[in-house]
Amino acid sequence: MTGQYEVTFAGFGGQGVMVAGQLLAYSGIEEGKNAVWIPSYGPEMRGGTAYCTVVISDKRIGSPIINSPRAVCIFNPPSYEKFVPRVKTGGLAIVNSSLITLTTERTDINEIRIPANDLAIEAGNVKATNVAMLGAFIGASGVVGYDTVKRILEAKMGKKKSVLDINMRVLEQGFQFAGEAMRKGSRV
Amino acid sequence: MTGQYEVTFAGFGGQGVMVAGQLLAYSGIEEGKNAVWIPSYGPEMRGGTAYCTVVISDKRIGSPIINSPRAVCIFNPPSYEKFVPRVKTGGLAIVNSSLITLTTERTDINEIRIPANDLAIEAGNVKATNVAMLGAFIGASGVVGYDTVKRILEAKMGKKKSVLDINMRVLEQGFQFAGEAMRKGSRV
Amino acid sequence: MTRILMKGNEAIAEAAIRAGAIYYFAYPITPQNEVGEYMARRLPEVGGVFVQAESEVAVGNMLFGAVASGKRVFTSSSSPGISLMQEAISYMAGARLPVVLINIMRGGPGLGGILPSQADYFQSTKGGGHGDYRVLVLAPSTLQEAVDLTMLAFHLADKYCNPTMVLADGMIGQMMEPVEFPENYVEEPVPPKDWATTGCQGRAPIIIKSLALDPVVLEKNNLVLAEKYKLMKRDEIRFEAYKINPKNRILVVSYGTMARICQTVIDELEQENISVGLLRPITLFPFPAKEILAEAIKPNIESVLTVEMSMGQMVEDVEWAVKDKKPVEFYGRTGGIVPTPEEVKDYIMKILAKETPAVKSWNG
Amino acid sequence: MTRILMKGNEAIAEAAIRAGAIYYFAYPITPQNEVGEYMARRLPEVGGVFVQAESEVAVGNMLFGAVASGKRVFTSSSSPGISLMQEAISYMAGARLPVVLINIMRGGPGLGGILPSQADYFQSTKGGGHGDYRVLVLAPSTLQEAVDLTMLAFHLADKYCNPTMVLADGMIGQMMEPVEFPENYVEEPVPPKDWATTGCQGRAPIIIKSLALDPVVLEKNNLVLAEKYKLMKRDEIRFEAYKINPKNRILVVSYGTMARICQTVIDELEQENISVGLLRPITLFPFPAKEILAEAIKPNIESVLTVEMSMGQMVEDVEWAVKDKKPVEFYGRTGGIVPTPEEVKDYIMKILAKETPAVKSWNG
Amino acid sequence: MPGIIIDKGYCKGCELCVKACPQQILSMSKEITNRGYFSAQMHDPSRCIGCQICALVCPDAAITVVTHGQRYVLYDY
Amino acid sequence: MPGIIIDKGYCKGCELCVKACPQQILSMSKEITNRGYFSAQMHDPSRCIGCQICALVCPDAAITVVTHGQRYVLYDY
Amino acid sequence: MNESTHAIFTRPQSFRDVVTHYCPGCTHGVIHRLVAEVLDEFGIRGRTVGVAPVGCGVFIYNYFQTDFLEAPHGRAPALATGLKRVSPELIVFTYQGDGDLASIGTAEIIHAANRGEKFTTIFVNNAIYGMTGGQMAPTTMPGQITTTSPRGRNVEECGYPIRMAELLSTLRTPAYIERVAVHTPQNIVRAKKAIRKAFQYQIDGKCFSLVEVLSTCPTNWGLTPNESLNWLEKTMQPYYPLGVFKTPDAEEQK
Amino acid sequence: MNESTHAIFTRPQSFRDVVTHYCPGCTHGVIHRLVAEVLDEFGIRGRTVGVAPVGCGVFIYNYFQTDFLEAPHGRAPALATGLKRVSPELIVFTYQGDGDLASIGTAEIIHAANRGEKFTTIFVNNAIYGMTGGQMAPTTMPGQITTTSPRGRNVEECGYPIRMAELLSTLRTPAYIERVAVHTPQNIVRAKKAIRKAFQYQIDGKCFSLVEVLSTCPTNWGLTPNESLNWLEKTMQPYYPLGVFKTPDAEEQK
Ligand SMILES: Cc1ncc(C[n+]2csc(CCOP(=O)(O)OP(=O)(O)O)c2C)c(N)n1
Ligand SMILES: Cc1ncc(C[n+]2csc(CCOP(=O)(O)OP(=O)(O)O)c2C)c(N)n1
Ligand code: SF4
Ligand code: SF4
Ligand code: SF4
Ligand code: SF4
Ligand code: SF4
Ligand code: SF4
Ligand SMILES: [Mg+2]
Ligand SMILES: [Mg+2]
Repeated sequence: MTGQYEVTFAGFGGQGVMVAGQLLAYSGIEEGKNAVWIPSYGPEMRGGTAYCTVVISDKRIGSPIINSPRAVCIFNPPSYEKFVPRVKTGGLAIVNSSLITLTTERTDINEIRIPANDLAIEAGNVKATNVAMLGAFIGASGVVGYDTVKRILEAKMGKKKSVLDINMRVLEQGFQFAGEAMRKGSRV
Repeated sequence: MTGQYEVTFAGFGGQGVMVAGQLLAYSGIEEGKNAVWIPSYGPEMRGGTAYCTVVISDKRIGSPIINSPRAVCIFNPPSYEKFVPRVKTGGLAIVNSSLITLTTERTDINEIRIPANDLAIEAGNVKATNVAMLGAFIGASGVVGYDTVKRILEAKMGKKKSVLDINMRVLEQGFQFAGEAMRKGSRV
Repeated sequence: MTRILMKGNEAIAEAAIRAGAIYYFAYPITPQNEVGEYMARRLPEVGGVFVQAESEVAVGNMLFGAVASGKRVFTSSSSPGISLMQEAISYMAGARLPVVLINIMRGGPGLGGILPSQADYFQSTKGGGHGDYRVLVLAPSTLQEAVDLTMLAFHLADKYCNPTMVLADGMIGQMMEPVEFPENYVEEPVPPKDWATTGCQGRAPIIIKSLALDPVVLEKNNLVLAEKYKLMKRDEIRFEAYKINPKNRILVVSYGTMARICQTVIDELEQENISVGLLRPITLFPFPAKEILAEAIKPNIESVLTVEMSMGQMVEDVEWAVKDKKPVEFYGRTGGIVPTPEEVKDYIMKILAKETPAVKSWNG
Repeated sequence: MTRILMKGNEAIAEAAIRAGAIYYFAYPITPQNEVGEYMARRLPEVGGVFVQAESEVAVGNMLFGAVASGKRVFTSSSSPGISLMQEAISYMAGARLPVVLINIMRGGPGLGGILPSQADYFQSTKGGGHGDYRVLVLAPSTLQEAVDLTMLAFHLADKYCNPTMVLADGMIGQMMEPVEFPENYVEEPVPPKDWATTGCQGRAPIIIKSLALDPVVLEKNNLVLAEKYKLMKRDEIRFEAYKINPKNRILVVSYGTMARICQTVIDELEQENISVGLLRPITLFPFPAKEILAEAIKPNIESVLTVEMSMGQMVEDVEWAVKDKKPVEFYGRTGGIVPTPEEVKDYIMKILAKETPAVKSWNG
Repeated sequence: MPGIIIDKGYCKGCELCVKACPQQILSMSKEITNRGYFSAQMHDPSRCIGCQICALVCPDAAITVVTHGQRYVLYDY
Repeated sequence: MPGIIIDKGYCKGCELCVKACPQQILSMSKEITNRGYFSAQMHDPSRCIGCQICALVCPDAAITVVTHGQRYVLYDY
Repeated sequence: MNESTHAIFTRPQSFRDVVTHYCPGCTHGVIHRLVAEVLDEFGIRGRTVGVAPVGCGVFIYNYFQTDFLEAPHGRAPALATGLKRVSPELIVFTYQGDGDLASIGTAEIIHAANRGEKFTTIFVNNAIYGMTGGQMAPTTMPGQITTTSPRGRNVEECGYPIRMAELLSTLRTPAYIERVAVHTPQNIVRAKKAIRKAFQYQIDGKCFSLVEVLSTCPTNWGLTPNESLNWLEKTMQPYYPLGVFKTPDAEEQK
Repeated sequence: MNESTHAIFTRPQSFRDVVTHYCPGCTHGVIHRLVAEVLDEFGIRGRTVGVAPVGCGVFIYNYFQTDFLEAPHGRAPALATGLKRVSPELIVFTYQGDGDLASIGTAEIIHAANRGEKFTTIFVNNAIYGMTGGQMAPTTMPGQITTTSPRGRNVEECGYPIRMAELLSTLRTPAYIERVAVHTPQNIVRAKKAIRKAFQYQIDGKCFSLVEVLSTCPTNWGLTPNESLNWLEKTMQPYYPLGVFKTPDAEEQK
């Protein structure tokens, strides 16, 4: 990756979108890049949609305010409607197909639909949905290296071996899934 | 009286200096003049010296702040030291000689020493000291008419006949005393 | 109409009652205690209410509740007390409520003193509370004007649905002067108070609030407020021009009691054939900036002198108004010291002799 | 030094601890709660104290008591909470105490919202409390700067014995960015705290107060304060010049996160061969007025654009600084809406095309 | 026959009614609502006694209780 | 012989000591002090028992009590 | 259900058709409903003005069909005082959390009660600052873990939880003060009765009235809604005993 | 008096040689002296910091030979909290009037007491706002005439006087709380003992301590100093009973 990359993670509160963004930001730093993570904040947002945006760049990051990110990771239906229209032309949408059946009319972006909830439940913990989505995102975007994210996961979740294992598994599944999709899919 | 006249009343808290000033201001208004009464205010002043200044004028009164009044009415020793030096050249000092033995070196003002406490005690109430001083002041200055002050006294103290009577008596005594002193004394 | 000799604080209290404000909430503080004491005596006679609150924080919020009912309500206090009301004022501004506040200023900062001061100019005109709001500020210079502006304050508050303050120094509160009350007081009509929370029988519920988690909604409210402030700037600027004429060599800008002192100086200088004019802002917000500029640029004016009982606060607005077209000088005393006519005159003479310091006040 | 990814609120908290401020008094409020939560975890490790107060009024006054002992103490809060501290701040300014306050601003007025805003500029720079005083105000634009300025705030507070505020919008508090903490942090020496109330054993009693019924004494204190403010103006003005060069057609003045957004715009315009420079005040009081004027009068500059997350507050100081030498334009969003680079760019293009409205903001 | 109506628009799937129902005839559905909750449902309507306890404990006033007969008295002032 | 010293610089003539003295040997002087007060005085020194009650009630700590002998115990902690 | 069925339990008329923002299982919702039912039963909706707090209850005005004011944090009793004093014909109530009433608003509630202001306060004690994300409140239980007491509330440092019903009951001015809870159907019924009584005293112009309601905060307690009801009963209720603390009828003889 | 006489009662060493600003006969002066005597007796003058109120007691720092802070009106307990928490080795006391402590400073004193802050409060209850010229306080007696209750305090409108010692004693956190008076020599001696005990608890690091002292305000009561002592006894004392309300030793079992 060169230049600046922006991605928004969006879903219900409790789906782990904030953590997914943070893991990505940590990975960016780990690779010596600059990174900014900005949440939609406040417990008053409770019950509604939660989202965060991560900016990763080789250079000084100016505006942390991103209206049109290069990518979105969409965890739930309301976020699909809200954020897919905002993706930059040529950008990327990772969509949690376990919960989302909606579709878009946009043809100028690359959409990857991954059954993240199902993968996580299969792996043993629905809470790993966010890591499945993160895996898919880096698989498709290559913004940070797969090994970097693994290192970060180990550092941040290393305490509970069982939890880490599940997350490592879904990270890989997501990564592979998106990688293949990208190879198959025609980039716009 | 024409033009603007300023007089400061000063004494211990409790000697009635504020009321003396107000009676004068009321009298000024009664005669259709403009009048301003400004206190040294705040109960925090308690125990110290209390004073007020009255400005009476035919015209619009500009600054209510008077550093050098044309006259002072001095009720107690500390005020003597503080205020006598401030009187304008050619001005007037009414001094409560019952309590004050201090003297001034100024020869450019007219000093009238009146045993106001004694007059009041004699008349039956030490609280009438202030009216004795007021009587002396108007006797010496003629800023407002004697009858005007009498009318004001009646209006303000008329409720208690005995109190009014005492005050009327000392007012007259003060007025007479100062009038005579002025006739005798050489004005500067 | 009869002229009555009254203490400023009492005159203000009576003026409020005459304007129909018979609901008063306050906490004692020198030098304005006579307002409350007068209200305590008078309000039962007119069917009004005086609640002595437990603090100024509570006062600000009692006003909030009371004014929401659509009635005319007010408080009086002095500097530290007004500081404690800043949160409530910000809320009432945000909720667009026509509350009236009287600030009889004393020396600060902190507990300071109890003598007259004008050091709350910034607090009142710029907004001592948080957020994008303004308070309409009226500054009387005589007791008669204190009466008139107090009555006007209720009118303007209702007209704009905005917190409105009468800002006066301790001298206005403490001195006595004859005043007249208008006999048959009639106001221009004010907008109907259809926003008041009077119970929703027969209509949709009314909610008076300042919260808007959606920033689009909050911004919209702020734009409505900004619109009001623009209207005030257009329609409500008030000032007095005293002996302003083409011969003026100096334009003095001063407000409140301080302006009276400047008038005495101007009168005296006139005797000495030195022509000085005074522009006295009566509304401090909205500020008569254009009017000051218009006078300042007149050819004969050598400089503009701002005189304040502060370390220099309004002078920033005067400089802002004058835009460097003329030098702006400043003379101020602070902490309860009232500049005397002599001092002000001396300073003017120094200006004319070009002897004033290069750096004025703390803005320097 | 290692770069750690941290949330702004936590970075500020850690910075304070690194500057030796291990005494923290606060009351929860969004969007700065992470400061207190971090302190609650960290302070026991470093032998510090965190008292969660009953209110922000109490917070202000606990700070007052604690800072009087000569220790480094601070609080963090957000807009409404800061309004409630105005009385205490005025007192501490009057008593000359080096307290540090962090304001993570949210949209107002009133309860407003919890999203980023810069609408407390007036409150913090002009003094939201009563009386003649000023607060030294520092405005970070990145998290690294938030760390650095927080540490500096304690130093400057001690140097001038003056309340000092770090003023940041909610975004600074909520976002994460990598930061570094200085490894061997050494400060310039600060004056000895011989004014602290540590018990009078072996010396004369010390009284920390702000009351002076004698106006001569009170004025003297105000003059001492004014002297400090002048020194600050002389020695402490801080700003960043971004891409300022003789080709600039527009000078942007903006602070905090807003300035970062302007930097993005400036970078983009540079690509399009439109030269715009940014002067970013880091100290809001003292304000870099001369520096702004010096840039504004450069021949190529067509106008000065102030961009704020408010209805227009700093713009008054910019106008004051620019003295009508160049037109001053204003662009602002409010109530939690953060202007996007696109909007700002559009506005700059409008200015260049002379299409902006005649009246800007509520000052108009 | 008494019965209840659970309004899925209000239900947040808190399970308070499930635990409180003396007949134990309520349970959680597997279907996710628009708001992301699994709402409550009645799995054995025939056993409902119309006691209103589910409605009483529901924090979201999501439950309406209906009946043919006498109103069961909840409050006796 | 016990006795008291009234410091006229402190005395404000409040008369509390006069009323409190069990021996009734204090009274008000007719002389006005610098501060405008009539201070307290002892009119019968010989009867003073050194009980310190006058000093105890004096709000201005204007009274010193002296004695030759044993200290009368006021406080027993 | 056939045609002839009729509803015996429905959403109160004083409610709007709006889904609340409360977390699943949060008993704020139950307390709202009880207040709404009382307004319905007395038929006073149209002359009632509520005063909302700052706290999770702030949006109460979105759920009621009544006029409402939104107070600054802790100051609802001052607003209610102002409003009721100038409009005594209105029915005025405040709805306040424990951070709001027992911390920042301590002075305001005590003095409103002490002056005997004729309004009603519904005091929702959930032993935590809900809205701001779970900080310690003055009502937080000893040992309770919150974001600002990560090692549990230490009574040596922070003191014991404050019992507002008891505190207010020591005031000499007549008042009606009761503490209730909403963790069981029985308690909910009792809570409703208390709220009804509180409004009755106001309608009669008798006195200040306050009902403290022990409530849950599953989100910040870190428990499921049902576990929360249990925690309320096991941990809070022994420290915060339920019952009537003061009535104006049996005025204290102190 | 000859050479060998010695003083058995003198101005305390902790006093300065300064005449107070208090009105003649105002018992603020007595209370000052008692505090100064206690500082002398414990020898803690050099490590004591007082916190002055806003009220007639504001100038206390001019009369003591100790360090002092001057608090905003009502906030002395917050300053004392801040100071004592960062400098626990100091002895810290606040001196507050009834307007200061029982009105504007209600929240601060209650929460300092509830947190169990280890400082001492001397609370001077004279049933009026002295310094500002005699307005009604929350402690003003029913029917008492003040400048803001010119027809006498009306309990229907303003409620009954607030009893702070009783109120604070309901808090669960250990504390020492006693009410005394200074209108007779006997009571002055008892007051001194209470103040001594209060400081003792602080010196031992035990608890928050507060002594409420019934005091006079001849000026604003409109009575002579001796009449004032009488009024205190006849009017105030029955409503404000003297005694120990709370000790940390006999901790409540509630
Ligand atoms: C002056 C001020 N301080 C702080 C806040 C932040 N704040 C909002 S809600 C709240 C506490 C809420 O707790 P509580 O009153 O117990 O209500 P709950 O959410 O638990 O129902 C706080 C501190 C604020 N809005 N205003
Ligand atoms: C914020 C604020 N509000 C009000 C005042 C004015 N004020 C000064 S002293 C005082 C009351 C004093 O009464 P009390 O505390 O009972 O003390 P006392 O004088 O009776 O000893 C008041 C209201 C102030 N200085 N600051
Ligand atoms: S009405 Fe009673 S029995 Fe029927 S579902 Fe509800 S709780 Fe169960
Ligand atoms: S109690 Fe109400 S909200 Fe909770 S699960 Fe049952 S119906 Fe749904
Ligand atoms: S010591 Fe006792 S007897 Fe002697 S004067 Fe004093 S009170 Fe009277
Ligand atoms: S008690 Fe003290 S102040 Fe009062 S009269 Fe006696 S000596 Fe004087
Ligand atoms: S945070 Fe707690 S109190 Fe607030 S809505 Fe959620 S559960 Fe209820
Ligand atoms: S006003 Fe009252 S309390 Fe104040 S000094 Fe005078 S008598 Fe004492
Ligand atoms: Mg709560
Ligand atoms: Mg008092």
